[in-house]
Amino acid sequence: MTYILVLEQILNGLQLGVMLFLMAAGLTLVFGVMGLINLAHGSLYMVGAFAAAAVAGWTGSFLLALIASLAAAAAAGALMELVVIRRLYRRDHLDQVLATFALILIFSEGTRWLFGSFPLFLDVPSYLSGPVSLPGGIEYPLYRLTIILIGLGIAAGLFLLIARTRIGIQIRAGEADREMIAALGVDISKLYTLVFALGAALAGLAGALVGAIQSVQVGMGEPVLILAFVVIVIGGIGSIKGALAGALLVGMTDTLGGVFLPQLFALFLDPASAASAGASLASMLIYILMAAILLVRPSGLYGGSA
Amino acid sequence: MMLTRESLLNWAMIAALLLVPLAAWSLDEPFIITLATKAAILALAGVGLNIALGLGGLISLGHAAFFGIGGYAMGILAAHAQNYEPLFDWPFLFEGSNQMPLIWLVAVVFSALAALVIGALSLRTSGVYFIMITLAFGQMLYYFAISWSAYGGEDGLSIWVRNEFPGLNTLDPIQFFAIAYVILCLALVFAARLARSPFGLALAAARQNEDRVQAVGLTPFTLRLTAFVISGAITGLAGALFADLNRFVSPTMLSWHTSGEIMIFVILGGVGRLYGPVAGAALYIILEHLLGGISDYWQIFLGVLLLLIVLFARGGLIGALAGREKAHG
Amino acid sequence: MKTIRMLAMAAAVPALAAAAQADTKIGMITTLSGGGAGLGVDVRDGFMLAIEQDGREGVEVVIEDDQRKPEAAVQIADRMIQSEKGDIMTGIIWSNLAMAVVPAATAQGVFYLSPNAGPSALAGKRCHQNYFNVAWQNDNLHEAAGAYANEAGLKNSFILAPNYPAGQDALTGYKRMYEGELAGEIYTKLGQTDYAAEIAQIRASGADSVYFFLPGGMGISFLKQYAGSGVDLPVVGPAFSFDQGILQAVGDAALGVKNTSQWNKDIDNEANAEFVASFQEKYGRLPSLYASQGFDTANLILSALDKAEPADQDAFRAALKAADFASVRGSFKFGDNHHPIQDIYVREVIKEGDVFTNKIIATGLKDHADAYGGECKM
Amino acid sequence: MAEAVLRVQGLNKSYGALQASKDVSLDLRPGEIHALIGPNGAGKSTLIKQIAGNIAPDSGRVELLGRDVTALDTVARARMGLGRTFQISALAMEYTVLQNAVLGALGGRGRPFHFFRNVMKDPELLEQARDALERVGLTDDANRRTADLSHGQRRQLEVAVALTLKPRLFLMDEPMAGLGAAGSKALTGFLDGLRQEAPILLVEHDMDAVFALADRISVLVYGQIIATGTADEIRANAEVRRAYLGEEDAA
Repeated sequence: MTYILVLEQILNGLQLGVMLFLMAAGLTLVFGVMGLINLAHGSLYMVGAFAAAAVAGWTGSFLLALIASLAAAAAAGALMELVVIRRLYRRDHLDQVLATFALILIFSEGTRWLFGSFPLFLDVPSYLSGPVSLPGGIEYPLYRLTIILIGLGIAAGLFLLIARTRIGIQIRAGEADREMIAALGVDISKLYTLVFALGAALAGLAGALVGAIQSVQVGMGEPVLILAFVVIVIGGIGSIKGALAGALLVGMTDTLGGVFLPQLFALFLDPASAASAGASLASMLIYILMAAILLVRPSGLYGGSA
Repeated sequence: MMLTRESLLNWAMIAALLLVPLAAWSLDEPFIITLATKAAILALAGVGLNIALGLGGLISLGHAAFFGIGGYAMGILAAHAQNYEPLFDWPFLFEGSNQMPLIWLVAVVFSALAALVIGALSLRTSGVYFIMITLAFGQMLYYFAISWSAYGGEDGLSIWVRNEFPGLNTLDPIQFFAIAYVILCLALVFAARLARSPFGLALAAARQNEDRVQAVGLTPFTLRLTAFVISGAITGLAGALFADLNRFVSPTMLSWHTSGEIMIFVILGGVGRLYGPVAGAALYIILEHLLGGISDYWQIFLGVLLLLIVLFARGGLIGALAGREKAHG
Repeated sequence: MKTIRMLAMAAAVPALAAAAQADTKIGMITTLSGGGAGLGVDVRDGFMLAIEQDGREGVEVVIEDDQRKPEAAVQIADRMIQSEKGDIMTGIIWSNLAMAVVPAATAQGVFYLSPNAGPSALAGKRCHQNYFNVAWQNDNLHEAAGAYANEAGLKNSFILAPNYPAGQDALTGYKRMYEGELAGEIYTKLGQTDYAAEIAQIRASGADSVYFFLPGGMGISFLKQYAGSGVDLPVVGPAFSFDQGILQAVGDAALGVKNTSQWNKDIDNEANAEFVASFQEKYGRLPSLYASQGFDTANLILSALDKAEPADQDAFRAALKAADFASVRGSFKFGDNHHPIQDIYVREVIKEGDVFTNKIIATGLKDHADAYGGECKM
Repeated sequence: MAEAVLRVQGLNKSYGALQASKDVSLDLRPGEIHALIGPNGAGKSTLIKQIAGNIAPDSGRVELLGRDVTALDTVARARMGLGRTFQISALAMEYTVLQNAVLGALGGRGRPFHFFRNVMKDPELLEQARDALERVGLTDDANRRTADLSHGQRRQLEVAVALTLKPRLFLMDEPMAGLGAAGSKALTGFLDGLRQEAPILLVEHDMDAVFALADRISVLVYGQIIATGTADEIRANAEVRRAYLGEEDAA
């Protein structure tokens, strides 16, 4: 095991982490401001990826594809909010879970109906493909590096948005006290739609960015959704800072655990069973991490109240 | 107690669940019996979840774990029995079993133990955190089962013949249905008594107002943990029966979609209503059967229907038919 | 409540009445919804193409979607056997579904012909006289890849597969034939979509080639990421990740990759040429491996029906075993455990116009039979 | 002083820069009503929660019946005989009035882990529950849904539930809040008699009731007890007049 490999894996963990952050940011904002738990957030990720694949196939431009993913996911999110979600704010979590579970069924099968059962094609543009050499002799895919930078950029932008802008003030006010923002003369329903669409757009962008190096297919959002939930629960639901910390923690744990656990097991098991047992434990690792964190801090790392 | 509309409806439902397979039996339509058996077993899983969800207010998105543990209890015991491979030889030689009562006992004990551990950890949290941590424990077991190659991993475990019950031919659909139906009825009686018992009173009070329960000197955590264990045990028993119905168990039983579906049965029927899971499971199976015949994309219709029920018919099916009054007290 | 249930019964009854008029009922359980639906759709389309081309009266195919759920498959099978009294069943794509359905079905006296899955248990210890596999035993394509690696002079392979039984079988199959060293052996998470960590390990391992078995979306993700990583070791895989349906989603990343398959559209025989042309004409797309397997399965059944009725079990079984039909693969026969003995080819991914497809470049294994026949006591 | 039912010694509790309790000491003796008054934000709720066991103090101790209970939780303190009513009614709203009272009786008896017998047919529990309802005048409302009760009736039910516990002392957080004049008067009369059964630590804004009922009064301002004494002493206390009444006038 060379240090280059370790560094490369840390970059990989970072890349997974920032992707998860894009997903988790929307989830945690929607929960923080509206108190809503949205299982259908993964569907918005899928919508973004499919929109990007369709537009890329049509125009050949990756940039347009990314813009399309933002627009389509934001539109789908706003529509979802206007038609369904806003009826759920006053309901208990149970109704929210069930209704958004139903939305997953509708989105998944609807997408399959529109686009067919086969995965769609979406590729990294030529100007972002191939590896780059980083200091220290690391060869790292340029595209993944780009994802890391985009993700970190968006994270910074989001913090600025919340800390510095009028919308951000309204969002923070909404988290603290819902009646308060009504008193401030803010149109709550417009704010809610906006926040929801913003979260959706981030999820859609994540879907498009990841779709280029993975496969664009129905159901692609669900594994990511569950990871994103793990992230926001670890970070503390409603906290953007927590989402970032949780995302990086989960990204690192998942990546490094998958690599190093089998090697750890190989110290005292034969190679084949070490590979298998290590992989088994690695796949459970983030859930173990989550359970452990909640035992120590029942409302997550940065969670104020549940 | 007078016969309210809801209790009339309950009787009608439980009678229909008996009469339909009997009619199918006389018409030689064994598949209808199989569907009714499936409905009874899934309703049983829902009755289990409903004790935690309806009575205790514990929104568990991880009940697939107990359903799956019940299933694997059946799969593992039966696989050993059928291959004559000892499961363990200390402190006594045990070669598995194909006797349903023993399998049920093992399923109940192990799912209760799992519920004790998962509950003791999860109940330290509440609200969304509870939903998510139960989901996480479910996923943990799911991934474990997938990679547990000794018992088939993702392929699951297939059992050649259904397990045995003394004095019955379990391969005969109507006789297996009878087993599932009787267990469901027993579970319903148990759940009904539980809801009216001192424990049920305190548990449901803890759902409504935690401060009050503490102030009278009762511990919500212990009440909830007990409810979670009972709930998990019943769902585990349903899992063992479900595995026997299919003569097959796989990690699918542990996936979070299964948790979601069990929850759907409860909510379709009406949360906190004793017979809600019966109505919900039956409705779900009928929908699956009818809509599945209409289109490959039937799940869209299922999704829309679910959405409409959540948004506009909050009491579920029983609520829509019997009015708002809940079955408390 | 009760009325709804009665409606359910009423809806089921006409379907049965229609079925009662046909002489031979074939029940097809396959995956038509959800993530793996593409494979099921191809098997169904290939199968139905053969049935239509034959055009005979008295054969009815009942098609049901299993949603890739074992429980659903078992229940559909129960219904087909118990209510619709089907004679022959086919269609299952996935090994775990096959393991759930096939033993019970054959035990109830139904013939089952597998158009895709070939779990080792059904080829060995749990083989059954009424079970025929028309595709391959699961290990076959991996074995061919191992054999090809020897021939191509590869000496230090890095191998990876998902951590589930078919993945473990795949790597076992590869190692059974492969004679070189292993630079690494990794089991990934089932359904994993990011392979950055594995690719980094490949890069660091000093391997001279990579063998992977990652079906469906997993393979697409792996190939795209591999192409972008700058690692340019030769990659070999089984046909599943390079088949017609999936190749367009992989794109350029797959060009030049070698993969093993028992079929390709350029196998030179009359049946195959006709199949490829008519499939394209009817469905407007190139046929896939799965479509060819569905097509062969249907033709095998039809050839056996020419000789005997399914009700005459012994005669019909003998007719199936004879495999007296024009397979699109050319030569095809069954071993004693009712699994194929066939050639397995090495293909290379090429681009024809705008369409990615495969061409055969070598024969990996000649007249290959599976490794489990010895355990089968029929 | 050993006979005090409740003794609070040197409690401190801070939230950041805000010191909500500053070296608070008080006691509650058998047979008395000890009222705790103070302007809004004086730290009454925080103090009550430390006495009931919802929050742990930073330092200091709470003794109940001569035993140090600082480390015990609310449930343990309730079991030792601390009967509590809440500022905002804490009742099971879906239940009937009688069910709430039975819940209290069940808590008083302990042992809730019976799964089969019908709790609403348990003669012992029913008797206790009905007794308590009768004492607060809710007998006629026994079968109504708690959510349908008026605000005043809910306050009465709170007291009834506390009664079913047969507590050794009561901790009542603004039981008069929101009651009309007639309601206040009736409850005042009731509490007057109740002190013989068990002493009451009463947090209350209704000054008429406080001065009519209290044997002793403690005044809490900015987390600190500035005076403790009889009604007359407190009325006469210049510091109280300045700090408390003056501030209330300003508000």
